[in-house]
Parts: sequence; C-alpha cells; structure tokens
Amino acid sequence: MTAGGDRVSAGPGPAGSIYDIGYRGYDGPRLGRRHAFSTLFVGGLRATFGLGRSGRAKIVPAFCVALPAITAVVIVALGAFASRFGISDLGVIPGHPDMAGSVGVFATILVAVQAPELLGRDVRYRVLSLYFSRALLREDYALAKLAALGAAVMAMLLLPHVILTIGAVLLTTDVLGALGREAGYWPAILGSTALTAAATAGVALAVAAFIARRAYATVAIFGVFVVPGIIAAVVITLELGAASRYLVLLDLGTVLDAANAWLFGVAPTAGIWPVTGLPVSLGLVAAIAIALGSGVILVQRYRTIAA
Amino acid sequence: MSIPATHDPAGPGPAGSGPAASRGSVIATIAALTARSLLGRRRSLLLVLLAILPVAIAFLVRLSGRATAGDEEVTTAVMDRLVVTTLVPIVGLVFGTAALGAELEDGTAVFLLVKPIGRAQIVIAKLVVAVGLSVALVAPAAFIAGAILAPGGTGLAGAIGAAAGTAVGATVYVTVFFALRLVTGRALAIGLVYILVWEGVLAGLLEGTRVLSIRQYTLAISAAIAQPGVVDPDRLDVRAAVVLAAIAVIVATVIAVRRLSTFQIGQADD
Amino acid sequence: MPGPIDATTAPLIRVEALTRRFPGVVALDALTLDIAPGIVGLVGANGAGKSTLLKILLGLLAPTSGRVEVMGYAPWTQGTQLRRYVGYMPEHPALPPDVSATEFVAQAGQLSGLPAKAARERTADVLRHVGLAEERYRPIGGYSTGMRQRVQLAQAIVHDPRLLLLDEPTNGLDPAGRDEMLGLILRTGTEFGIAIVLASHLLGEIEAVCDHLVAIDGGRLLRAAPMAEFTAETGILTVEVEDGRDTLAAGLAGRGLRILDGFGPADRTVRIALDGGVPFDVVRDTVADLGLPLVRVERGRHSLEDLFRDDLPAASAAVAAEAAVPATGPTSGDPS
Amino acid sequence: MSPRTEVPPGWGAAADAAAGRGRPRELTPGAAVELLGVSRWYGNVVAVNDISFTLGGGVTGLLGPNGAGKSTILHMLAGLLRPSDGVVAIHGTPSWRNPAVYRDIGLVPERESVHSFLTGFEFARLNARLQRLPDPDAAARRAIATVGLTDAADRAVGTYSKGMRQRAKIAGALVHDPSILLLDEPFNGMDPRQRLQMMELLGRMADEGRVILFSSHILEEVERLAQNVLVIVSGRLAAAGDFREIRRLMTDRPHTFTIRSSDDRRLAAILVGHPSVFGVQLDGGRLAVRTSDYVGFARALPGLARDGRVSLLDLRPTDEDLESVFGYLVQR
Repeated sequence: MTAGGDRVSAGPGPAGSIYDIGYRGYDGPRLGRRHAFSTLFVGGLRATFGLGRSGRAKIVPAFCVALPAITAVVIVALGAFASRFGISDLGVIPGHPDMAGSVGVFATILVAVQAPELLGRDVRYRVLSLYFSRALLREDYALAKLAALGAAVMAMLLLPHVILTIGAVLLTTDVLGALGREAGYWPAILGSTALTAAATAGVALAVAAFIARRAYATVAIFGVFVVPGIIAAVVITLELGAASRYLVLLDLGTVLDAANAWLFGVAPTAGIWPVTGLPVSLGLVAAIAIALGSGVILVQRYRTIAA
Repeated sequence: MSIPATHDPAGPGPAGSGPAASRGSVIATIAALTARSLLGRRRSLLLVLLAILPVAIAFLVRLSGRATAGDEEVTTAVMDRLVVTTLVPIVGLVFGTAALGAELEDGTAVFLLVKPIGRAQIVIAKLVVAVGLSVALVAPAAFIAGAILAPGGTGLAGAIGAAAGTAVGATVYVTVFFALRLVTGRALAIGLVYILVWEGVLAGLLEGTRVLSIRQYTLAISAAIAQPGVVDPDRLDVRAAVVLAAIAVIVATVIAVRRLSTFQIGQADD
Repeated sequence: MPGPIDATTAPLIRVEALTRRFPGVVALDALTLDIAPGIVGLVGANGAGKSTLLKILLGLLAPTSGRVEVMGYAPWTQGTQLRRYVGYMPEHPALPPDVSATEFVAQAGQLSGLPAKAARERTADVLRHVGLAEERYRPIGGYSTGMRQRVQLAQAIVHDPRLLLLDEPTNGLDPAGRDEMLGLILRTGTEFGIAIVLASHLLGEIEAVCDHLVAIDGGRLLRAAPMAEFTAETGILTVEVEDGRDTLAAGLAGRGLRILDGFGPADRTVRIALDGGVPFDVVRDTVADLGLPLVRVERGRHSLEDLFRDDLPAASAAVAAEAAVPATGPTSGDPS
Repeated sequence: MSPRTEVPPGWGAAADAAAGRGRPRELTPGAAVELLGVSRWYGNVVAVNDISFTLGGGVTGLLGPNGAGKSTILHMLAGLLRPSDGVVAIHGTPSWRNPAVYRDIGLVPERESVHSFLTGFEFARLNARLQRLPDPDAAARRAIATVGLTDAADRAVGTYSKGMRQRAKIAGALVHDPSILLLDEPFNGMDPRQRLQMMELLGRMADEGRVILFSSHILEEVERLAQNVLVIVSGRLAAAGDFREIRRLMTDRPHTFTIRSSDDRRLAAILVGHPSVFGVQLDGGRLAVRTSDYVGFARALPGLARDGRVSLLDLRPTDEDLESVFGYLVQR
C-alpha cells in the first residue's frame, strides 16, 4: 500500500495512487478491565443526567439538580440581605447541616427514576449478552452502574453546599476567617453526601435489578424508601416495647438523618429518631451497612442474571 | 423422535360427533386459566402481603393496648389510609389490567381470540375471576382489621360495612381498569394517575370530583352500614353511591366487550 | 502471559474431554475437538450443546470438567483478556433502541479494549463495511431487521478480533437480507482475515459459507471434517428432462444402466446408480436419439441434511445405493 | 419491462382479473379461502394493496420480503384484522367479527403464544375445550400424537425447546381438525431434523385435503413443500401459482444453463450457431449459455454435443429455483 501521507509531489512521481480503504486490522494497544469499567462509568453518568438522550430524559435530573441549588442561592441571598441591612435577628440562617438534612429527598427522587433507566433497558432488550461478552466481568458492569449513579447523586448533593460556602466567603471581608469556618464543615459535608449517595443509589439499583418493567421498578423503589418509614412511625408511636425501637433502622430517611447528625455533631432534627432515644452513631453504622448491603445484593444479582 | 404415521385420517370436519360443550363450560375454562395465570404471577403475591399489612397493624395496635375501643384517630389511619386509599385501588388496578393485559402483552391472547366463542364470554369469564380474587383479598382484610380495631356491637357493624364497601369498590376498580386496558396500552400509568391525583388530591379539593371517585362509593357504603341513618355532609349519599357504582360496572363491561370484539392485532397491546 | 498465538500455526481452539452438566441434563459430554482458523460451521439439533459450547469458548460459562484453550487463553480464568480478541453475535436481537449505531458500536469497541479514539475511528470504518450509510446516526429503534443484524455484526468486529463467534446470524432475515449477511460473513472470514465459528440450523448457508464443519449431537462430537468430505459426490447421476421421463428411463435401462426408483419430483428426473465409470456419453446419446429436452445432468452429492436424515425411511434407498459405490469417475473435474 | 404479464391461466383469480377493477366481483363459489380486492392501510401506510387470490387444497407458500404484508394477510384471514377494503372469505363467509369461522381455521402465530405454565397436553386440551369439542381429552391426545410430542406432553411448555414449542402451537391449532391451517413462519428456530418432520407432517395433512398456507423466509423449505406460492411485494400480489410456471412466464428474463463439458471452447463455438442461443460465456472452467427458448435449446443440446463429439459432464439450469424467481419478482 503506497504511503500517501506526505505532500503529493508535483514532480515526475506517480500522478495519482489508489489507497486500500478496505478492512484494516488493529495493532494498537488493547486496554483491559479498568478501561471497560471507566467507559461504563462515564456512560452511566451521562445517562443519569440524560445527556445524549431525548429531552424527556433530562427533565427529572434537571429538576433534582436545580431545586437544591436554587434553595442554596436563596439562602445566600438571604444572608447577603441580612448583613447588608444589619438585620441580625433573622433567626438562624440554615447552614450546611440543615441543607444536608433537607436535600436528601431529591436524592431519593433522582435514584428512584434513574436507577430503572440505568438497568432496565439492558435487561429488557437483552443487551447484557453483548456487554458480558466483552473485556469485563459481570461484577464490573454492576459496580460501574453503582459508581455512576452514586457519583451523580453525590455531585447533585454537593452543589448546594458549594454554593453556600462560596456565598459565605463572598459575604464577609474577612475571607480567611470565613474560609476557616467553612473548612470546618467540609469533612462532614463530604461524609454526609457520600453516605447519602451510596445508600440511596445502592438501594435503588438493588431494587431495580430485580424488576424489568420501569414503571413497577420506580414504584417499588419509592415503596422501599417510604413504607418502612410509615411502619416504623406507627410502631414506635405505639411504644410496643423496647425491641421495636430498632425498627427505625429500616427507614433509610431517618437513618441518614441520624448519620448526618453524628457527622455534623448536631441533634437529629426531623424524623422519629429522637423518640427512639438510640445513639446517632448507630444511625451512621446502619447507613453504612445499608449502602454496603445493597451493593452486595446488586453485584450478586448480576453474577447470576440471565444474559 | 419421528412423527408416528398413524394419525387417523378423520379427515376435515369436527372430530367425533356428540353435542358441543355448553357455553358455561367455556367460561369456566377461561376463568380457570385466568385464575391460574393471575395467581402464578409474583406481583399478585405481593398484593397478598399488602392485604395482610392492615390486619397486622390492627393486631399490633390491639396488642399495644393504647388504642381504646373506637379510638377514631388510629382506626381511620389504618382503615382509610391503608385499606381504602391504598389496598383496594392497587389490587383493583393490578388484577384489572393483568386479567387480559398479560395475555395481550405476551401474545397468548391470540389463541383465545381465534376460537368460535363470543368475545362477551371471554370478558365475563375474566371479570368474574379478577373481581372474585380482588374481593376475596380486600373484603376479609377490611373486615378483620375493622373488627380488631373496633370490637363490640358497633364495631361489628363497622367491620361489615368496611367489608361491603371495599368489596363494591374492588369490583368497580377491577371492571373499570379492565376496560381501560382494552382501550389503551398505557392503562397502568393512567390508572395510577387516577388513583393518586383524581381520587387522592382533587377529591379533597373539588366537591364535584367525588361523583366520579370510586373511593367515595366505598366510603359511602361503609359509612351507611356502620352508622345507619346518620347523614354525613361530606360523604356521598349511599343510594347515589350504589347506583353510580352499578352504572360504572355496566358501562365498563359493555365497553370491554365492544373493544374486544373489534380488537385487532398490533393495536391496543403495547 | 500467553499472548494471542500466531493464528496460522497452532489450532485456534483446543477442547479436551469437555463436559458441562446442568441439573438433569448433560449439555456437553466429554467433547474433544480442535478448530483451525477458517470459517467453521457448527451444526447440531436443538439442545445438542451448540450455545453451551459457544458460551464456554467465550468464558461466560465454566466447564464442569475437561480443558479448553482458545488462542492460548483459558476462557474461564482469563476471560477478560481473551474476549479482547473475540467477537460475539448472539442469535437474538440484543440492541438498545434509544442510541444510535455509531454511539453503541463505539462504546462496544471501548468495552473490548480499544482506546476511545481508536474505537471512534474503527466504528466509522466497520459500519461502512457492513453497509450502514447515514442511518448509523439515527437511534437503532427505527432500524429494519436487516440493518439491526448488520449492527450486531459490526459490534462483533469493531475491535478487530482474531475469532468471531456467530450464533444463527441470519435469524429473521428475508432472502435478500440473508444473501447480503452471508456475503458479509464470507468477506469477514476471507478478506478481513478473521477466523469464524458459525452456528446455524440453515444447512444451505453452512454449505455456502463454511470451509470446515463440526457436527455435534447430544453434547458429543458427531463428526468434524473439511466441508468437502461432507458434500462429496455420491454414486448417483441425476438426469432430468422437461418431459418424456419414462421413455428416457426405459431407453437408459435398455443401454444396461441401473435405474433407481424416483426420489426427486418423480415426473422429471431419472436417477442412475453408477457402478464404476460415469456413462456421460451413453446418457447424451440416448437423450439425443429420443429427441428429449435435456435440462439437467448432475452428479448426486451428499448434503449436510444426511446427518439429520438417518431416521427418515424415504431416504434409505438413496443412502444404501450410495454406500455401495466409491465416488470415482473418468474425469473427476473439480466438484464445482 | 414486458407488457403487463397476465396472471397465469388456470389459477382461480384469472377469471376475475380480466373483469377490470371498479365493478364489484362475486366470490368464487366453493373456494375454501378467498381474498377479493383486499386492501389494508394504517394511516397512509398501505400494508396490503388490492390483492385477490383463492386457495384450494394442498400447501401454498406465502413469500415476500420483510414488511411486504405477509403477516397482515395471515391476520386478516384469521379474522384478527379488519380489511380496509375488499372481502376476506373463508368458505364464502367473511372472517372478520365472525367467530363461527374458527371451527374451520387453525392458526399458528409467529409469536410465542403459549402460557408457559401449561403442559403440552393441557394446552391442547384447553384449545379443544374452547372449540367446544365433545371429547376434549381424546382430541388433545390425538393432536399431541400427531405432532410427536407424546412423551413431553406432561412437561410445562416453558421447559420446551423452540422447536417443541412450535409443535405445541400446531397441536393446539389442529385439535379441532380444521380444514384450513394458517402458519406464520412455522420453521423458525427449528433444527434440520425437526424441520424435516414438520414438512412431512404438513405434507401429510395437505394430502388429507386440508388447505395449508404458511409464510416463510427459508425458500429451500418452501420449494420442497409447497406446490404453489403467493409472492407479495410491498403489499401487491407479484405472482401466484407453481413457481416453475411463473418462471416460464418471465419472458423478459433469459434462461441460463451452466455446462461443464470435455471441451468447453469447442462446445461454445457449436452452441453459438444455434438460433435459440443468444449469449455464451466462458468463465472459471464453466460454460454459461443464455437462451430465450428453454425447451428448444434443451432439445437441441444433446444432438449438437454428440455431433461435436463433446461429453456433457455437468448440466444445470440456473435461475430456475424459487430463490431466483423470488429475486426477479422482488426487483420488478
């Protein structure tokens, strides 16, 4: 095959040449599992935010990302307004701990709608047989999807905190002082967002992995997030004996709230955790256990799922 | 495994003589098939769990001893929120849409349609089973939960009322959603929207919606039996409820039969 | 670490006493087999173990016992490394409807070890080779069955595999679509230089495309040999005339030829059992003398179907006749 | 393109074809299956476009590229789809919204349409009961035996292989001994042995006088089983009848013979002289001869070869098989 790469000389050389556009082999580098894992991870991340998909797929993710961010902006504006006019008694302007507590519901919505989208399609259209016949293991597929959804949720949860921090720093002239104060929160922020992301994404994917139809999967995921809470609430208000207190550990919302309380070192606010009188550290342990447990269930399911 | 050549050449024409089986046995056959297919599905078993939930909670409430007889707040919480608002419509939705919907989706409906039987018989057989299963699930659950929560004379009437109301409610839900599944492939989604939005949110705000809300029929009938004679302003009149429920069932059945007789392949099923 | 051995020397696939049991059924029973590079047909009855074998070769299923080696890799333990060099086309449609062919095949390439840039370049190339023009940018959901099969082939060769496993690639295609897909497979095997194992029920296709054949039944090897051995000439000469078959039969018998009773469309063909030499000229002259319209003179040929025909009574006469006569003839031209 | 080729004589529709379009035409009396001026459209997509044919006893192959309208025709015949125009008649009565017609029809749909929890026998008996047969059990056993599923009859259909599931569907469609059997892609997913058995089964049922219409993409099967074919191309009836007759009618298509002889070049020189030959090509050790007169050339060839002292080692008519006929019809 004559190399036509360089400048075609106008001299007596061959006036023209025909290049072989036939099938060419590939002798470049062939990467392994890690590359396959990162490809699936990036694909999953884009799918969670509906990038590269029809407009309709972007509605829910946009909604879940925008609202918490807007609340943060409002809070910063409120802070700015208060300091500008010297009004100090505006009541405690919500800070990071309150943000962590209230924004969790958006994580639930995002995972409930997107988890079935990430898994259901490949099962319903039997695309798994093409994925598993490639340079990856079945576990890699499940973990890549979990990592993608987890990362997406964590990013969504972090956004409002970043806005709050930027707001706090901009509001005062004493930039270094503000930075110092804000820095104090960030270990807890990172811990809380990571834990919430891992737990919600894990549970959602673990449920979606068993239900092919998207409509049923979303309803089931909402059920798993909501129903234990109702049951725990009813049982605990009826004080049916000491043992029943631990039922609250089934309700992810309350457990995460307790975990946040431990991380930020504040008293658990919403939910029925205070009623049970259990130590908040138990909430943290429970949250981690739920995240790990659901991850294991997801991986085990994809080890045996029919491709 | 070669084909035995001894197929007795009965030649074209009905196999053997004798009277054709009666219309009733055809309905029974379809009904048995539908029951077996509905109960075989994992989703239906989940409904059984959903039905047991109110009974379990009623039992827990009774165990805790906190709720005195007739304690309104807990009873309405369990009976209204769990049974009437959630259990009955969900059971009606799943059984109603799956009774024929399942076969439309996986193609098994075809061998039912290419038979010399009236489409009405298919509809009737399927409705009988779907309604039967739904009522068998919700009525006992309502009755037991009601009886546990409010023992004694008035309680019993309340329990019977709950059972009767939920039975009627389940029947109407199943029939309406059955017809809806034949009208559109997205019956499940539309059904969910009807339950959550129309009956859930709007009924509370707009008076008018109550007339077309199956939940109100249930509540009206239950209340009428539990406290005969007591007129409750924000409840439908029991006579109206019964008539409206009957109309709904009849209209839905007629629609279902007409839709099935003009059913064309590749149309309603998604 | 055993890299991909040079495809031309050692056998591509080596299987020794491979067994795979499922609860209640033995899918593969001590199968021993070597497959050399080329286009190899894999035939067998439903449930003979074909798809089980393919899954084991891909490393997606662990063998119960026995040894398997594909291009120097042990599929079950070195699956992810092996699969960078293997392309797989399942027999059922397996494409997501909401992505375009370009996007899906590029991702598939990366999942088989190609860096992102190489995957994008090779995707454009491969989609052109399988004949997808500008539709490649539309979502796959809108493709015809034929186009979908081409995308499934494209995703199997985008990463330039050394070995391609095809499971009934023309499933659901209409005649035109089947011819095109077979042409593509032939080009892939010959021009692109990729070894192919093709599992199919359509024996006509296998005869047209494959140069070797492996027949398995009940999980055991029935026969593995070059295609020529399966379609060798039989000891039967078929002569067909547009009309006047009976006079021809009588004429030929009169000239001392052994006539077999009709097997094909009885009204037009005469089948002559060849005892030693092939009486071409005798046939020609008889037909000329009788002035009959001669439309076919053809040496009978074994067909793959005979592998599956053993229990059908109608065929026994032909099979018996063939066995008796060695397949020789005065001018053994190329078995066209 | 040659002047409008008439539908081959002696085929049912021929009598009406000449009757011109507009005038309402009567159904052919006594025809088991008939389509008369049938069209079917979805919005502006015309799936079937003014097709008329009748079916007598025996096996007929329904052929056509994907999306040509084959399934639409089968579904209209089975009363599962309303014709947008024209009449689809079974024994003279329209099949749409007429459940009585199902006593004579057995349908084997392409989709998997058997409840997987039923056993083979239960499925057959279920069909027998819905057909209101007096003795469903006996009918079911007979149907199961006919398709050779006797020893698997008690296993759930969900555990069957694709070929066995196909035969279970056929048992269900046979249980009431219908005079008409409609099969949509019956050979799909069957291995060669099952296919051979299926062909023998359909052949035997046709010999019993039943009308069998089956659609298929595997032309090798159709060629060996179906005496007659109906070729549908984008909703239009492209050809009907014995495919050899159809090939003869393709006067615009030359007949080609492939010959291998002891001296190809000399034979070529001789043959070019014959009036019916208008093209000879020597390639790859084989002689391709194109002739306009199929029978005339065939009659002359042996004599010419003998006079030229050339031995005919291999002679084959190419483009005579169903695949070629189908290829030509699809391109027209």
